[in-house]
Amino acid sequence: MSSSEVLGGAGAFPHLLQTLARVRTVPLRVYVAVTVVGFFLAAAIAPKWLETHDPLAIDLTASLQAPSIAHWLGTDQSGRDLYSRIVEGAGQSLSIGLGATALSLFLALVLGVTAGLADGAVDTVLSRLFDVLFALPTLFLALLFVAVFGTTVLTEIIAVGLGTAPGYARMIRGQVLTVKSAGYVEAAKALGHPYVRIVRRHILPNAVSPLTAMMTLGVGQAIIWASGLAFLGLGVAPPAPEWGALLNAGRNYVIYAWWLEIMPGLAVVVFALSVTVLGRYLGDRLEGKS
Amino acid sequence: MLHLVQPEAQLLTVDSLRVCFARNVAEGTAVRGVSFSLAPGRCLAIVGESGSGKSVTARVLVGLAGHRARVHARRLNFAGTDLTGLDDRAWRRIRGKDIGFVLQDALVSLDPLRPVGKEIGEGLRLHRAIASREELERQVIGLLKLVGVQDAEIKALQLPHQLSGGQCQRALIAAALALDPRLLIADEPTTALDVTVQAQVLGLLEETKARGKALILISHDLAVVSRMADEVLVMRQGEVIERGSADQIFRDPQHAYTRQLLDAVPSGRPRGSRLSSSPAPRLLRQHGRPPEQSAARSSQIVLKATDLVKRFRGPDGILRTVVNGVSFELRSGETLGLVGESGSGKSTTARMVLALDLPDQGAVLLQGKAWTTLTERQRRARRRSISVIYQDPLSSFDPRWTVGRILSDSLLGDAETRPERQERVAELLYLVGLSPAFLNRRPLELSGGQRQRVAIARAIAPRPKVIVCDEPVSALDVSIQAQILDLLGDLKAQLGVSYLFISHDLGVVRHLSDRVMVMRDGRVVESGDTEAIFAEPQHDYTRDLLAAVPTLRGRQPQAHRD
Amino acid sequence: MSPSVVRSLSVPLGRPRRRKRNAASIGLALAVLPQIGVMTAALAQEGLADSAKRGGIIRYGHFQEPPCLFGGWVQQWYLQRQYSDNLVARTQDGQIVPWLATSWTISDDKKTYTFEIKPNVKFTDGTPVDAQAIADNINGWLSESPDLRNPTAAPYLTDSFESASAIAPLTLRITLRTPFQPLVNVLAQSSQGILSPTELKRGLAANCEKPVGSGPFIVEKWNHGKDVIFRRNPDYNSAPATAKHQGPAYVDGIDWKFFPDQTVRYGALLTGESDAAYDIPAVAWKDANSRFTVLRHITGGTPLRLALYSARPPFDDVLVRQAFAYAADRKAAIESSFLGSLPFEGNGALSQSSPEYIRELGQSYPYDLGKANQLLDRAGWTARNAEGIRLKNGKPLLVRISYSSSFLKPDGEQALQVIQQQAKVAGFDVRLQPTNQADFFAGRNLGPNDYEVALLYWVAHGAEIFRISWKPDLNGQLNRFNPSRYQDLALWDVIQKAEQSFDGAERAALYQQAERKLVENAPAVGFAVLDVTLAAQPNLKDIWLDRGSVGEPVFYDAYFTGKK
Amino acid sequence: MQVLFATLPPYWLATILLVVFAIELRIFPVAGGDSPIALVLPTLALALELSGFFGQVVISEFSCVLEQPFVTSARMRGMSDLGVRFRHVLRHAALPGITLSGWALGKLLSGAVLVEAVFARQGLGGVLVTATSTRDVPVVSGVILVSAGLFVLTSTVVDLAYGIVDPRIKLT
Repeated sequence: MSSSEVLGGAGAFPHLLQTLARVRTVPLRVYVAVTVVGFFLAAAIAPKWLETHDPLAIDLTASLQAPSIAHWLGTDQSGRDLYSRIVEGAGQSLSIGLGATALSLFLALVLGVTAGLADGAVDTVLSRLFDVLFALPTLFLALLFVAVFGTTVLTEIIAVGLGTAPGYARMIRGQVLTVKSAGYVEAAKALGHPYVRIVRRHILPNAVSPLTAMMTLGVGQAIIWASGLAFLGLGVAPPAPEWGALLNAGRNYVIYAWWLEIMPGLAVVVFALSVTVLGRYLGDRLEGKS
Repeated sequence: MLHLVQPEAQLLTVDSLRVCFARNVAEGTAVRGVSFSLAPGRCLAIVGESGSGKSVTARVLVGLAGHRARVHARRLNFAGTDLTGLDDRAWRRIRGKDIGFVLQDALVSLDPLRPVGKEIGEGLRLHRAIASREELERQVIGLLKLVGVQDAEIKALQLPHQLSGGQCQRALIAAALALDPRLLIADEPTTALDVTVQAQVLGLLEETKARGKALILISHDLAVVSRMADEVLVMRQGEVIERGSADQIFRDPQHAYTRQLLDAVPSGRPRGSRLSSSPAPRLLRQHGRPPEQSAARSSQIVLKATDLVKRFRGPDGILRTVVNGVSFELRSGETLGLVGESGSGKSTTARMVLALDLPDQGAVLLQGKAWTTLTERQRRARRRSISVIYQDPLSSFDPRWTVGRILSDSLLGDAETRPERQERVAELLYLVGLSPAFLNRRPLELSGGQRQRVAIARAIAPRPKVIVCDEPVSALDVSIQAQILDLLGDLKAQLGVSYLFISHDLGVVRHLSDRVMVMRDGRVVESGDTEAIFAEPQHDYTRDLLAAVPTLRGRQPQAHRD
Repeated sequence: MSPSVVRSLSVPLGRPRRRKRNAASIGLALAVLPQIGVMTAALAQEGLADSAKRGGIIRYGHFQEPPCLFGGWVQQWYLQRQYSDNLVARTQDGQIVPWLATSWTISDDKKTYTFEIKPNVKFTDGTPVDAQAIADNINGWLSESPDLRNPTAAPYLTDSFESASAIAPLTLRITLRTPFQPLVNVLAQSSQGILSPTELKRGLAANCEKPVGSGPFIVEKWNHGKDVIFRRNPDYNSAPATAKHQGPAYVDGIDWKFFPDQTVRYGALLTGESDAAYDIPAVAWKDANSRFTVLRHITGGTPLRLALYSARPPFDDVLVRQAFAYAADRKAAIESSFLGSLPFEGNGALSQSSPEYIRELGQSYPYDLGKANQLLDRAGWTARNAEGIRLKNGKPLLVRISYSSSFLKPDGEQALQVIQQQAKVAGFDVRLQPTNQADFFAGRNLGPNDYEVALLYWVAHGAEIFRISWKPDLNGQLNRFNPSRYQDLALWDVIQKAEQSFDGAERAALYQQAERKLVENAPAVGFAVLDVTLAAQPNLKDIWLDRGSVGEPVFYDAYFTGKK
Repeated sequence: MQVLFATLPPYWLATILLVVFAIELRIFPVAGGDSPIALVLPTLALALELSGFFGQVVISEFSCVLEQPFVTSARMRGMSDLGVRFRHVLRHAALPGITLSGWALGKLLSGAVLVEAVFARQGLGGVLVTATSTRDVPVVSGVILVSAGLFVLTSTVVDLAYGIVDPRIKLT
């Protein structure tokens, strides 16, 4: 490095180059993921634009048709168009995914940060609690909740949120502990900054920023969990074409009408895959690894 | 040198070596036309700063420049073998057997999960140089003994983290020497080592050379090179800008850059003289306060530590006394150097001075008032009068924050309004020699020197009386180190702050300090005026330390001629 | 008592009978004799054939696993049929024929039944099957003891039963307070299988786990969550008159596996892992008929029906009930959802296999949107909200359908969704409330304010089911088995008259009068018939479905052909 | 690929495996009872998803470790690429995977609930579902105890395994 560079004379140009380079290196899979996620988000917000048929309209003459030009992904027993049903179901599935993840992260944040910041007894009690809850199968809390409070989109969200929270809480606690001992926190302390300010400006943002990526990963997982509940017959009431419900219904026809099981499953997988790819990419970018 | 070698007996010939990394030809050409040759028993030093292409050059010689690297050379010949056309299998036969390679930073260059002995024996096993397990063991222990490791039988079974840095580095060299290669390449073999250990490792390499091995030594540290090299290659941005015999290079450098590098080495240079070619001290425009005092030392004591003791419980549950009865005073405008090897308790002392750790016994008074005995809440308001510069500035910056935000954050309670803050931040950048363009950069986008400048700007922002500098330059290239040391000197002169300056590098400490305190095993073994100590060390340990410091040829280590 | 939603009952012959019942029963006893004669005569030949039929274990894939191996739920009947014998059996055409009782007489006042018990029959624990053992069973069913009380027999017989006693070692007497003609039907249901009184003393828990009867198979082991292993009873000598042979069963046993997932259940049959499977999925119906031996029985009693909560709005108004019936093309919904494998049943009162069934009522309330709208207008549900849901006094026309996903096959759930969609056009806001098995038994979504429609069925032989479904809440006693909450004392009068009539024609006429009234008032709307289907590998012969109750598969006569 | 595996809902996969391998190809039994071969499909259904997660973690760690100086060091001793991967890198890359095992247990049990349902097997998962839906408190507490016990057991095994793979960690 030359001394002129130190003085910042050439500062602006390499920076621009860097930015350009970054834009150029966005991998193809990220574009694909963005497209998929965009499609499903659009489906969740305005399903009517994307549907080719009324997702609830029954056409008893078109029962159990294999995928065709008229029905892209085939029809179910009542002749309902599967593609339109998957599109229609995106709303519920995505709100369950997003809602559950948001709830789960919120709970995890409150508890995890409390445990991470608190020393001694509070931390010990909380982290033991996380351990115990963590030891339980993820579905367990969800099952218990749904069993007691019934199955609506809301209870489903809460159930999955509760089920996945302990894991996140553990991670957040660890993250807070890491950040707490980071050099910049000590630097701020050495500058005489009040503790609250350090927590607010340094610890929280840095402990939480890796969660952005986790959040996107979590959405896919939450949808999978929710569809798992539906699979056990604890999903949202029919005729809602929530993906899990579609999967659950399709299972019964899988030998003779494979598309009823494969297609909603693919929707779940493709969506979860896309958010995961996106989440990892964003996570890497946020950590400056790109 | 004892070995007179005919030119045709060259072991290694490199002619017009070019290496570029496929991704980006413009930026990625790491080596541009390097040529040299080397005979057995000779040592070639490749000198240059980070990114100058010296490591890539060395790695080409073992065929490990990286899978993206494209290597071109007019000639690349080792012991009669043309290295350019080798396939991986052929390379593997050469690596380790004919060419040994010692990487820098031994602690991470040894597999942390495997016993040291296994690592050393690996080369023997790979090249099927031993017949039995017993023989392997015997050879490994022999090698460890060869490199001067005590208790070789035990050490061979230990893991790298159980060994000291010096022992690891020796083990690594032992691994490289295992098959008695004709060429040994050592890439920064002594970086991160304490001076005494460094001296031992260099001694080991010298012995190797004396056994008739050819040696390529790669270093940014001219003092190290000065001791070992027969020939020197100075590289900068992938090009050889100067080459010649060591004597010629050190006594009569031709290229300005070589001179600059030489000048940057503080050891043996007059205290307070400029080390870098950076601009002369600029006048403060307005740092809120005109420089009341010149650099003159006053008698006012700003910091007083009395009988500090700190104990830590180790992972094994044993309580260790890390700092044991350290007392000192720091006067206004004075620089107190704190020297010692790793583990001597320097940093813990610094943390107690900063009240980041509290002493188990003793106390620190700041500006004559209680400091370590206060509660953190009481201390908070007064923290602004003492600040710190770390060795690793990167980790001390919130990675998400821009330079501008980092600096304005450090002004908390000082500059209240936004324009005020902006003005102060701009001024701070100016003071540390950074352009306003850096305001929007994030720490990761800065070079090491730039980061350290930002760290200094942050440290001076609250207008402290005392700045604790904990190894502020030890991670920097020598010329950047020179710039930072100059900057620290300039700031002291202009702001009238006092430094508690901690370093393991005696040259650096000597260059900057008014007084020096030598620590060992948590105790101060010697303290006094810098020149007195360096001229006439009283304690054996200080003498050992000084003796271990490598010095540039042509400069007298002890004397001051200017 | 476990809430038993599903029952069945055997029914006397639909055809008018002669008044002299005792003569008829003697005739029946005689009618059996030639069969026995033939058997005795051809013993040597049969013996040869028998040895060829011997051996093998039937791997049978069943649907659900009950919490106890006997009890009120049909799932329990299926199991009990394998290890216990009843007092009487019922033929396909509805005649009551001997089983443990070789003959019986009925007193002139129709209040005393005297049964002669087959000699030399033993429970598989060695206890003799005598009149006392049977009397103990019957008295237990109607006692208050939670260990012995029979949740199927009790609601039928509580009002009429007085006592059961052994008047001779092999002569049993049942005394009634009031005549109750369907008694023998009730006795023919598998849930009234006779269990060893010795073992009954062990208490309910032990009996649930390993009940002991005198049947053709012995419960060897119940691997919870997996299967029940039945072993052949080598000393079996009490087959009913409906059986194809006498003596022990041909096969060595049954591995009765529980495969709740229909893909697995049918898949295991497809791959030959099972020899027989219960409940063929609708999608596989055609395929099954071409590959396997398919058996089917349409159960009597109520069909699978929508019980409309008639004690509060909106279904307290008969017009709204009728409108709901007209509002959806239930027939098309059933036929498409079940892909033609299951017939539609428009008669909400009685299943088509019941002798008293009135065929023309099966097509009542055809899809007629105009009529539905007209009726709703007349009932005052004239306003509509933005979604097209009708309003009355500002309240939407909300219809919540409670059902258990474990009683309704997935195909049925599809059909409900069709109804939901179609009824919306008429202005009904139909919501589905699926409930899991355990919750449903616990009464979840079945409270007074939890539903407008409950989807239920109750298996019986015929119209005697009316007593259970439509008995009004008398003397402050709530009839828990009347999910319609429909209270009609006049109807109850007719039902009771029918029960006490031993004149077949008269009784049928009375029951049919009640049936018409029920269909007209629509407290329950028909949905689908309930069927029992079973597919067996071609090499497994002679499984039959018992007509004594719910169509339990009878493996007693079954045997493998070819190598097993 | 690992990402794909990680996003496969285990029950869905189970259904597909069941239809393809058991019903169509008849390689494995549909239900199969107690024979070990009957465990292949359910195990696969559960394992694929987990393998996805482990794969992701291990591979990212693998590529991370490949950059480490000690790997270069080993190469410079003449070790082959494959040798380096097996002798040095694999061990390091396995560490985060081992750490994850505890977490995987919870996931595994959840997945088991669903996969058991598909393959008509009775296991802890099925017990759990029944117990929660019937609110059978003793069984629920039992299941909690069992999973906690399993967790403790796994943690211990993980610690032991960690200690073997990484001798730097000494059990105290």
